[in-house]
Amino acid sequence: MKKIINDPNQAVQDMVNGFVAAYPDKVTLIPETLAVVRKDAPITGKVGLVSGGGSGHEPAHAGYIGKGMLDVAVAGEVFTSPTPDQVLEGIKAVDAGEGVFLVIKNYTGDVLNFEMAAELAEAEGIQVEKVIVNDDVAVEDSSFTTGRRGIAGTVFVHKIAGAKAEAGGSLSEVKQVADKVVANVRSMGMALTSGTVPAAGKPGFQLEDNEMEIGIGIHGEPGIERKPIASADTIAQELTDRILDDIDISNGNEIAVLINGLGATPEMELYIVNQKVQAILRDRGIEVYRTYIGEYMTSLEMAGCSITVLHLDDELKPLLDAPSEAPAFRR
Amino acid sequence: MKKIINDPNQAVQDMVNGFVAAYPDKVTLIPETLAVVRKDAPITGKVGLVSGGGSGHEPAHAGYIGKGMLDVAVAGEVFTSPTPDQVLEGIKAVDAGEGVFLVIKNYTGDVLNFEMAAELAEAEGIQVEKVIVNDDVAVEDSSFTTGRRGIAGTVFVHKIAGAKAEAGGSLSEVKQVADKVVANVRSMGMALTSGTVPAAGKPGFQLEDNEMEIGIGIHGEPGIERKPIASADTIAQELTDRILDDIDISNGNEIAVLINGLGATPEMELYIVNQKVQAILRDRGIEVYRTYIGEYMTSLEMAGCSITVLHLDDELKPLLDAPSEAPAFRR
Amino acid sequence: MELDVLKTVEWMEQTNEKMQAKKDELTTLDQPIGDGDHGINMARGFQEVVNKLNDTEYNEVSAVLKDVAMTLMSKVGGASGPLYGTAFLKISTAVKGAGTVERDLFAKALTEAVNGIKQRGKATEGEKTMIDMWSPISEAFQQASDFRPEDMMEAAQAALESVKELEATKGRAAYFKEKSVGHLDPGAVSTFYLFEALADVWKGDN
Amino acid sequence: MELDVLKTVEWMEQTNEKMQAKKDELTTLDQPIGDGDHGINMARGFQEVVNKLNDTEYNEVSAVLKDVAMTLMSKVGGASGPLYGTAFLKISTAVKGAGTVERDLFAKALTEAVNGIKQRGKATEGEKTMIDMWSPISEAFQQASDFRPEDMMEAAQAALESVKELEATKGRAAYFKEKSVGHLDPGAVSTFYLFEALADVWKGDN
Ligand SMILES: Nc1ncnc2c1ncn2[C@@H]1O[C@H](COP(=O)(O)OP(=O)(O)O)[C@@H](O)[C@H]1O
Ligand SMILES: Nc1ncnc2c1ncn2[C@@H]1O[C@H](COP(=O)(O)OP(=O)(O)O)[C@@H](O)[C@H]1O
Ligand SMILES: [Mg+2]
Ligand SMILES: [Mg+2]
Ligand SMILES: [Mg+2]
Ligand SMILES: [Mg+2]
Repeated sequence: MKKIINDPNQAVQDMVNGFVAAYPDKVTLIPETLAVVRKDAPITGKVGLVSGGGSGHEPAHAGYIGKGMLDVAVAGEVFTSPTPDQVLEGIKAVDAGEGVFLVIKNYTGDVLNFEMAAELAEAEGIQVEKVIVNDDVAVEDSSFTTGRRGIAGTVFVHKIAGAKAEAGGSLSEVKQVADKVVANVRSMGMALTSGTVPAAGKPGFQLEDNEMEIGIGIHGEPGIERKPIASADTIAQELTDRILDDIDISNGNEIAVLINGLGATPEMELYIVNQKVQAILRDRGIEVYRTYIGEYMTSLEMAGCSITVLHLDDELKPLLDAPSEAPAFRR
Repeated sequence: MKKIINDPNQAVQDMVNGFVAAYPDKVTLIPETLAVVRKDAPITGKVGLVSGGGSGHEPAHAGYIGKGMLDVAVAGEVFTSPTPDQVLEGIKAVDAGEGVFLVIKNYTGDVLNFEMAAELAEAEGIQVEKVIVNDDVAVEDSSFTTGRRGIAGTVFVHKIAGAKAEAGGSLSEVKQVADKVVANVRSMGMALTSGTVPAAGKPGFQLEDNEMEIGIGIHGEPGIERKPIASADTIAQELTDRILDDIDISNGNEIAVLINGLGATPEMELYIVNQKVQAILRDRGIEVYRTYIGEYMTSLEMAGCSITVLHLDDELKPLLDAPSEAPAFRR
Repeated sequence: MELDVLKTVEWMEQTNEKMQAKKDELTTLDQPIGDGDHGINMARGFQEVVNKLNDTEYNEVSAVLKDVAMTLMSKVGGASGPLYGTAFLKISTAVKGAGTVERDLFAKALTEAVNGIKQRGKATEGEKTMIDMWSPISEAFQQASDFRPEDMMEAAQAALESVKELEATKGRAAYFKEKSVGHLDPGAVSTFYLFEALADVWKGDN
Repeated sequence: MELDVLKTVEWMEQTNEKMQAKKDELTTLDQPIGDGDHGINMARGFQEVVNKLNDTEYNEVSAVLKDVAMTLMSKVGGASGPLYGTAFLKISTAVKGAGTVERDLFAKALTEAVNGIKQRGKATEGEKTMIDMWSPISEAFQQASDFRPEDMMEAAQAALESVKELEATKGRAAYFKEKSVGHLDPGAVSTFYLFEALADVWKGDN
């Protein structure tokens, strides 16, 4: 394991400290937690927006804190959901009486811990609503299973729910628009290598030099299919097809596209993937309203990428374009 | 070599196409070149700002195109300066009669090709000025040698010269402020692994599992010292000390800091480095006006980071903070 | 079986020792069908439990177990934190007021624990989770009144064999569907160690 | 030595063959003290040169060499592109008007080429660059009138030995200072192959 860290067991604490030290006039740490919060929170008249989850996905989640996006991001250990007491502190720090909205990615750990925090907050008289993001089409969706994972599409939920809250939307309005994003966003990823959890010291999985893994998650979980490395065009085609097979987007519809790097992939490669993705969309007559390329939701130093498609409408477009001061998503 | 590409010899062309496809309303490709240009160039009354160099440093250089930063970025093959004819096309595309300013990183190849382009442009009656960025303190500075390399500090030159040009600064005013940035910016980097040039197929250098290299450049050039991996704190201390030994910044002075990832380093590690850098600066009484963390000037999928310090004054601060629509440096 | 405050603390100490020793094994089990942190989570959690117990005076088994529950809940995170936390909270509530916990009471408490985990995680038996270790051990406890630690471990061992053959439908392992068959479930294995530690303490009884 | 249009084209074709064959070697030489692209640059450049020459009719050696210069200048980039380009441009200018280029004229042209490279790159002999191959070969040409291809290659071989021992002060290799000693300079080696190709064409003279 080659990492620029101090003690592996202190990596998350060091990271959170380093993040706050970068933007000391904008954010602060809630004492005795790993929760980073906007300095001006709670903001009178505004619904509080809470996200978080395991660490290792940087710039998620603290990078999305700022005017127009999140109010607080609660970090857990690497790939481990934060605990209910920490999430509760985050909720309390941003509640201005208008209620608090939780963005949760669909993993058992995240759901359990955030829901317990929500129950505790409600017991203290705070109104809480939530959305569970499940955009990963690689995973089968069924009410009898855990269901689909939440991956890079979560960034669009942060952006759009954040814009709605910043614009003074009520708790139920924020929930409504967040639900709409979740209903209209799909993603799928692939990897060439896996990252290494600092405290584990060895990679989540091993691939041969000529292998890639399709349908990986963002926690070093192996994917659904292992096969020989294909060209960027083939990869782009496979992921985009799987996404478009899963959502009804037709000729003339408008979408936003996110080509997301998983941590170790040069941006060059993301642009190469984008070339093909845009060609596929053009061929299908789908209008691309906005394209985002870069590292938005990573998995430590995993080499690979994910593609996210968000079906837009006249409500979502201005919210996507609304100003944001979050360091990882400036508009 | 594990890369998401098509033909290694087409990687740069595919990348440039994919970049333009991401921002079709903002940028376009100059026909038969690898030069990406602002769609609204040449801009009446504005000095044209040109940068570029070998590819493999993404988001540099095209990511810095946009209102408030560059007008055109000319890409060469991976780690290879673009040719004079391509740079000339870039210059011609952005000259609005106010002259054109070139930001060149100090490598023999870049200097030769850009200077030849400048001569050709002047022969066509275009006024050209330039700055040569040489911020890398790892390299000895002497008038008898090639001199120091230009690395991540170049981003500050783009930002500040870009803001000056956007504000209507004359060619000589743009040059003056760019020279000031170069005089006041210092950087140094280190790596845990080296990247692989697609057409070469093997990494620039090999490090053992317990080794790191201090003082690397951004082209896979090995560094000046190879030694056992140290902690993030030790690394931050060494790089920051070397930088501060080289520039006169004292108690109470204000600076901007850039913690730059070289391609494969998780942002988590950059924050961990930042924690220590900020502590060192605090101890020295140096005021940090702005901190930037992320991938700004990379070296393919190199794992490692560089630290850049820019000594600010009342002229530079507002230019650093001026609006920018460049996708890789939004303000 | 007679769990008093001292023995309960000893149970947790022995559990912690096992979790530290098995940290890498549990993490490795969590890599092919999970995210490779279960050993780290358990080692961190039970170390905090032991720290907490060593810092506190207790008069009642229930109080010890409540602190175990709260510590796991607030120090582990992930899926296993709330689930283990819920289990211990249920046991703590069930044994409230008892100076020493006898087998019958403990058997009743275990039923509560299993129900708590099921409810919290919206899962049931046969989904290749820790439930497939908690539940058969709990069932074994309900049977014979001359139940011995060896019997418990026999049930645990049998559960270990069968959990391997299940296909996961809950937790991260569910993403691998039929590929999860043939792998052990890390949460079931950490539960195995928890009860192995109990068996060791219990054997020291007489 | 008698370079006419045909032989000049042949020289470039043979150079290209060598650059393709030596691409990996030149790139590998550029890794320890450079950025690992010199072979790629040379292979790309001379392939384009050959494409250009095959597409064009020429009446004069000078015209061939001018196209070589312009192609290298516009297709290579890096440090080597403008330097090789300048060298060929100087040779082209020096041989302008000559139907066939004899040894004396070529020797004069080489002097111009060396000066051109030096001026362009602000470097001189002994700085561990391609100059340390161009310059000794050019000097050798100036000496004896019965100069043969074997003599040229002897000078080239000697230059190859001595360039290794130099410390770089120009180009990327300069960043490695004393560490550059013991390594061959990739640009000097590609220049070696350029003249080796010339020797092969020249030997076919008689
Ligand atoms: N819904 C569930 N019900 C019961 N146990 C579960 C459930 N989901 C996961 N588990 C258990 O949790 C274990 C994983 O724990 P851990 O790795 O610490 O958390 P995470 O999955 O969040 O990384 C699994 O091996 C399984 O036994
Ligand atoms: N200033 C200079 N003068 C003469 N030759 C130089 C100079 N700088 C570099 N070179 C030559 O160029 C070669 C490197 O070429 P190449 O790798 O293609 O370009 P780059 O260094 O831009 O990657 C060196 O080996 C050296 O021979
Ligand atoms: Mg986990
Ligand atoms: Mg180069
Ligand atoms: Mg896990
Ligand atoms: Mg080179």
